[in-house]
Amino acid sequence: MASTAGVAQDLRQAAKDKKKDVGQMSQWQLMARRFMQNKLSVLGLLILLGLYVLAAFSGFLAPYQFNELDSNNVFTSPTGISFAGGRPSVCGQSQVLNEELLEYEYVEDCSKRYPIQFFVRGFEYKLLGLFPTNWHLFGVSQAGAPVDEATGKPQEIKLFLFGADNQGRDMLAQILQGARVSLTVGLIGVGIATILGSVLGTASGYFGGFIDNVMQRTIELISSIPQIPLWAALAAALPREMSVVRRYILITVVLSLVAWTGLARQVRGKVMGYRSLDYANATRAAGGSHTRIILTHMLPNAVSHIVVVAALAIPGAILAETALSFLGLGMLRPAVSWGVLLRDAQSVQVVMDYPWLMIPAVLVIITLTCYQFLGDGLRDAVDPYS
Amino acid sequence: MADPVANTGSTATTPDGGVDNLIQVENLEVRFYTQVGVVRALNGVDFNIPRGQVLGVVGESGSGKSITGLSIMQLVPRPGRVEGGRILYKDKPDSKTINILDLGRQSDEMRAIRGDDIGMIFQEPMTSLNPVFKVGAQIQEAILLHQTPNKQEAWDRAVDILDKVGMPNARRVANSYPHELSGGMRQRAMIAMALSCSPNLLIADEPTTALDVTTEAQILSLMRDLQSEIGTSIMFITHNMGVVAQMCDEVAVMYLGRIVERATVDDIFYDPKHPYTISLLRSIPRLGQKRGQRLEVIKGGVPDPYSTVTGCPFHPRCPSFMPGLCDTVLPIEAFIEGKTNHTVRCHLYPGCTPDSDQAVTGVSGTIPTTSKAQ
Amino acid sequence: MVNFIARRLIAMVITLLFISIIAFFLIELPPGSALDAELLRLRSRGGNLSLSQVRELEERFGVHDPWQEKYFKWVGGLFRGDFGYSFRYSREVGPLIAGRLGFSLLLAGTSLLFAWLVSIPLGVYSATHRNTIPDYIITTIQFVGVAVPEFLLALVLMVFAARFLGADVGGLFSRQYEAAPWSWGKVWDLMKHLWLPVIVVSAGSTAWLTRVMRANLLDVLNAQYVQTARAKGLKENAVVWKHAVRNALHPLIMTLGGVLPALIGGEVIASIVLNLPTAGPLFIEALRNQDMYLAITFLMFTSVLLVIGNLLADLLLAWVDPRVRLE
Amino acid sequence: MTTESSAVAPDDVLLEVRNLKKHFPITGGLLRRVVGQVKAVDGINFFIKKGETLGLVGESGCGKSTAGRAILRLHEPTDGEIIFNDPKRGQVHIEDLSFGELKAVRPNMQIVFQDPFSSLDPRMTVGRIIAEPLVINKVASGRALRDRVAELLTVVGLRPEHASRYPHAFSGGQRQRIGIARALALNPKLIICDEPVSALDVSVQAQVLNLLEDLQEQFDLTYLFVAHDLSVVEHISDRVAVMYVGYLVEMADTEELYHNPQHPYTEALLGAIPKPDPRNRHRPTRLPGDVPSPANPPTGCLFHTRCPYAQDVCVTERPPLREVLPGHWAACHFSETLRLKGVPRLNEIPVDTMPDANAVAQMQSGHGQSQSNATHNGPGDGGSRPPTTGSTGTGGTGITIRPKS
Repeated sequence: MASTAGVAQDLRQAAKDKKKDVGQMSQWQLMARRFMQNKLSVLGLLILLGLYVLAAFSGFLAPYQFNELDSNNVFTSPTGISFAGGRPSVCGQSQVLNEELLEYEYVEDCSKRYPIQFFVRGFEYKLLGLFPTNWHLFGVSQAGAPVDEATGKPQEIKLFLFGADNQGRDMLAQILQGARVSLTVGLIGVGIATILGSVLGTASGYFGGFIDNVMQRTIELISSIPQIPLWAALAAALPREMSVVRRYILITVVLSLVAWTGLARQVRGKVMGYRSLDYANATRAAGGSHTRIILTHMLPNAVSHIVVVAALAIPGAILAETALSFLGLGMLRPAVSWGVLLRDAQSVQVVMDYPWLMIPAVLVIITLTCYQFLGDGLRDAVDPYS
Repeated sequence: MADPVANTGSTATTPDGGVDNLIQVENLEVRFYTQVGVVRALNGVDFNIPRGQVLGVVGESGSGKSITGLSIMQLVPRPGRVEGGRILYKDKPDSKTINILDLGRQSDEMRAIRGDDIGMIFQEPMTSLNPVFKVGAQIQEAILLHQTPNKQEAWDRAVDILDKVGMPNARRVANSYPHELSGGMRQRAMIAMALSCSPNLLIADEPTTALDVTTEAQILSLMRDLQSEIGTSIMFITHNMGVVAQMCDEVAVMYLGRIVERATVDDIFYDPKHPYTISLLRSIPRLGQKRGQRLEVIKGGVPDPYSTVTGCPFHPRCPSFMPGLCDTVLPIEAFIEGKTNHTVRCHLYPGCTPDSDQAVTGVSGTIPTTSKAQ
Repeated sequence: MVNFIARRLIAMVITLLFISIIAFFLIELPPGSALDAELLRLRSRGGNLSLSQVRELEERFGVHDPWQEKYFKWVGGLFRGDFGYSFRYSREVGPLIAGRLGFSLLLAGTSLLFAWLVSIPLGVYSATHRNTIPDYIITTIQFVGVAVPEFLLALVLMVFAARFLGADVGGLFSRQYEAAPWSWGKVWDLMKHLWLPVIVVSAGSTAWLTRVMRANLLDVLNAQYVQTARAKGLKENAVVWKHAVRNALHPLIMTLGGVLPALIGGEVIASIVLNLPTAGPLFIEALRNQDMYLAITFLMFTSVLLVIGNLLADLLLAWVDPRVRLE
Repeated sequence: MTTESSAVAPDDVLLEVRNLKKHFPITGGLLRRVVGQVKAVDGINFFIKKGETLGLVGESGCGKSTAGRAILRLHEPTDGEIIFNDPKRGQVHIEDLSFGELKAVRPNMQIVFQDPFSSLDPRMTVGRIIAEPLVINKVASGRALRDRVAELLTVVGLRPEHASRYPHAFSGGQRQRIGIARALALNPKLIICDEPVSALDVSVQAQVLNLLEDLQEQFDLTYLFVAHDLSVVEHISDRVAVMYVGYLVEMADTEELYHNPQHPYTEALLGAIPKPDPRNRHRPTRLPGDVPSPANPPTGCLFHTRCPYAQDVCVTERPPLREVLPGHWAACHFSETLRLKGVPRLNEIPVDTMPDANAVAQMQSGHGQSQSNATHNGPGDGGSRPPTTGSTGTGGTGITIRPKS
């Protein structure tokens, strides 16, 4: 009855739209329609898309290289931008040693302003990893910069939108670069887990019997080990000396090794439900093979649920990478991820003195919340009554 | 609103000769405010339940018969709301009439009526009992609420009432959990619970639909016995015409949130007036009917609740459809000529077409109604 | 019921056996043994180790033994209460971890209790006041609660506590009690320090459980027997708390198996940030240093806890829901 | 393929079932061993003649659906023989066939399911659903396939353009028509109707029943009609078999069985049906207790625990299904001595219980063509009979439908 009510709602909605005959709309179209009605989920999706675009164009958006050290700007706070004169500009600043605290402090010198320029040339990078270029969205005009007494060279006027870290690295550049890892590692990890879980779950649910038994016991076994320690142990088993790319791949694998069990279990449940439905029986009665039933009935019906379960699993995987990196077991410098960045913000003192180091955490929260909105919306769209 | 004399559809009378209706429902309107639109579940329903009688409410799915029952209990689930009308309730023939809808849904007065004055049984015996409590405890709970504060006494009464509804080994059943009982036994337990405080009215919402025929027969004869013994009025909601014929004194036929015909059970079966009632009776295969005889068909299906039908709600399926009238004008409820307790809502009959040339004016007993044609 | 428990116990033993094998391999996996690291450390101190000394050490710790032998040696030791030797701390693992595990357990247990005590009423309120402003607020907090990483919450709370409450945060004891024997004062001091880590560890689980509770209760409130209870004339409060909540707890208890590992994971991270004397930081340290026996012991202990927790969940379920007892 | 000829199964028998059993194992105990069997179907025998409808009735859990599905091997039968008279291959033993052989026979035996919702894949268009059997068996493709689907849709009273819609756009009755079209696609000889109308509203039920009858006539179909509603079964069946706890207790021609039952259970079933006749209220023979569990069936006659006529022998000895009267089988020790009450024949019912036929005709002529095509009035639900065109009955007032009294 519940599904009838749902369909009636759809029909009603369509009657209002009067755009298309709902009778000819496939389940996917109906789901998309239902999803679009959930404002929060759509918002989540848009924000996430935005974040991925930012990550993809990290080189273009960052004015400086993410691993560029700058001893003149250790722990520089986010640069203030003034709009005096109608154009955005920044002040110069100089490093002064506070002799009482034995710490560097920064003195702003706003006697001269350095305008921010857009579409400037800077360091060389590959756009989307493919096209070498040196164009950047913005930079600071260096015209008239004071000469550094120590080196005799003109001092570089820098714009740190999100401040700088303990080595003077630009946080914005690091965050953008880190987003590439943090936003994808969970996604790909869950992707691998999804493929693994769907195949095994479908086999287990459809054929039952011995296969199912072995599968069930294996899943139970893996889920009897607490996740974070298991992740940590797996990650710790990775040798510390390896290339960034290899480590990235292996961390993905580690994430998926733990995450597939939940997926497989859910898919199994769904497939078991579908198997007993009469449309599968009708195909069997017509002489259809198992392959046919799985390919034309089980999988297409399970796919939407697989997508939902996967979407709901992504936040967990992203959080896991962040936590592992934070603990020093996941990604390691020179690679940058949000977790790696947050490693610098482990103590209260740092957080209180240099709050901008916590910006990656804000992004983690935004990302995870958006993924939850997305997953929730997908689930409601697929199965409005469960 | 309604002239009390108009509702003479009962044999029960008060000592002074008036009609003794336990419940009188007037112009009841219930709507459901869902995300995609308003569902008009009930559009001005009028009926009365005479004291000590069994009223059958018949209709297909979506006709609003269950919602009618829930409205009397003030238990219409969200997002439904009772939007208008009155439900007049008279505890005893000489007691004051109260409008149930005036009481707060959660008020003490309303809760005192629920379970004590009015009991209810639902369609699904498998899900009507709470799976985590013992059957006896669930009945005891109702008795403790309304009858006695003494736990032991309430328990004993619960066992008694289980015995009374024909439970073999009532003591053991009282100590069982619902999942240990069969569907028929659970429905008996539900009846026991509903009757535990000797209510004036029992609302039975399709109590046998989910049961097998032999179990259904058991439950029906049990209800009949208890009814004659306790004198409870019953509002029997069902879609099974056979059950109606066997159980009820009066019948109200519902279609899309309206009562289209009201009469005694005899008139409904032997002198039906509304085309829907007639078609319904003819479309069911009857035992003993010759094989090969085609069944009458009502074309189409019950429209989905979101759509609005202009004029008479039955007109798209009606075999006696009159273009220009049925699809534009909503018929009002009127008495069948020469009958005092048989009303119908169909343009075929005089008095049903409001203020129109075709309507035969001056027919006595036209019930004034405030429901407006949509 | 006896059958049920017996079957679960047998399953438990088998599960633990398998886990021990997995854990063992996991820890054996990385190239180089803990002894290598230890030798490196000794060498770096300048002392010259002779090859024969190295051999002797390797012999003593069975570095070159085939894996089966190592495994059985280790498992055999477990039964005798010998959990191996920590190179890093130059101590037996057993006593090293014992005290800290107690605090871990205390923290995880209190967090679990806290999560339940908070999430059930919140979930019930949220479900019974659906689509009201408090419900929206609770729901929003839930979403964020799940999304906030433990370490971040720990940091924020610490900053908050340090700045506005002037509380002494970090650790589980004030300095004067740290080494003191147990007394009421020490217990009170522990309580004063415990609230912060408990909130940190349980935040995610609380948010999640509230969500589960709300969803389940919404389902249950649609059930026919809830309507039956109302039709009896029960007060709405009694309907919700007596008839609905008890049935809605069912999935909540089933998730116990999922909440426990999350709590243990949270405990590890929170303890590092808050500098708590629990087993979590020790474990991470051990992993970083490939201190095999220490890491594997922690992994085993948490798994045992988890398996026991699952058994308890099953029993609790049977107690709450008579239908499960049929099994 | 077995081609064992059978003396019992002459040519006009399309399907014969001998000693069919389907047991489902129950696991339990410490090691989850099989501790028992749910004997859903426990040795039933029957046959269906070409072109007839055999009704299979019983209460829920009696194994009637399982039996129907075991015949198609949607459940693998535990034991017994299912002999199908294939038009090309002659008599085949369904239970012995390999997957390939079964596939060759299956087009001749199809099934219509109970639930109009779960029996259609929500992700396929109606066209694909109906075409699937044709595609699997490579009967048609391309243009021919489309034409065949259109034809099938028309046959069941839907429109060809419905092929591009999805099931969710159809009402329960229409979905059931789609299921019937799918079953018809391969030109089967036998259709097993597994409670095809029990999920439908009463007013739609009649439409589907009439359609099934029309199709039987048109395509020379044979039905095994599984249902729990005795009135429906009486209406559609030539012969009826009654099941109780996995056994067949009685089988006879419909009239014979309904008017002259030979098994006390049949009598009780017939007596329990509430008759739609308020002037004829009756007290049914109240059967004590509940249907026994097929996991733990009683000894002797399965019905003895509830039978009002039970005697000592019934407790110990299980009566076989035997031919007590010509063409009338019953499994009761005392069929010969008991005088059981059936359903009164129609002419025994007072005349005025039946509505007047003239009034019906007049009412029919009363509905005009200008009827609105409201969205809810799904096309194709209008019954299989074309609507009578006639004068619009504007003048129709109360007079036309007053039945004789």
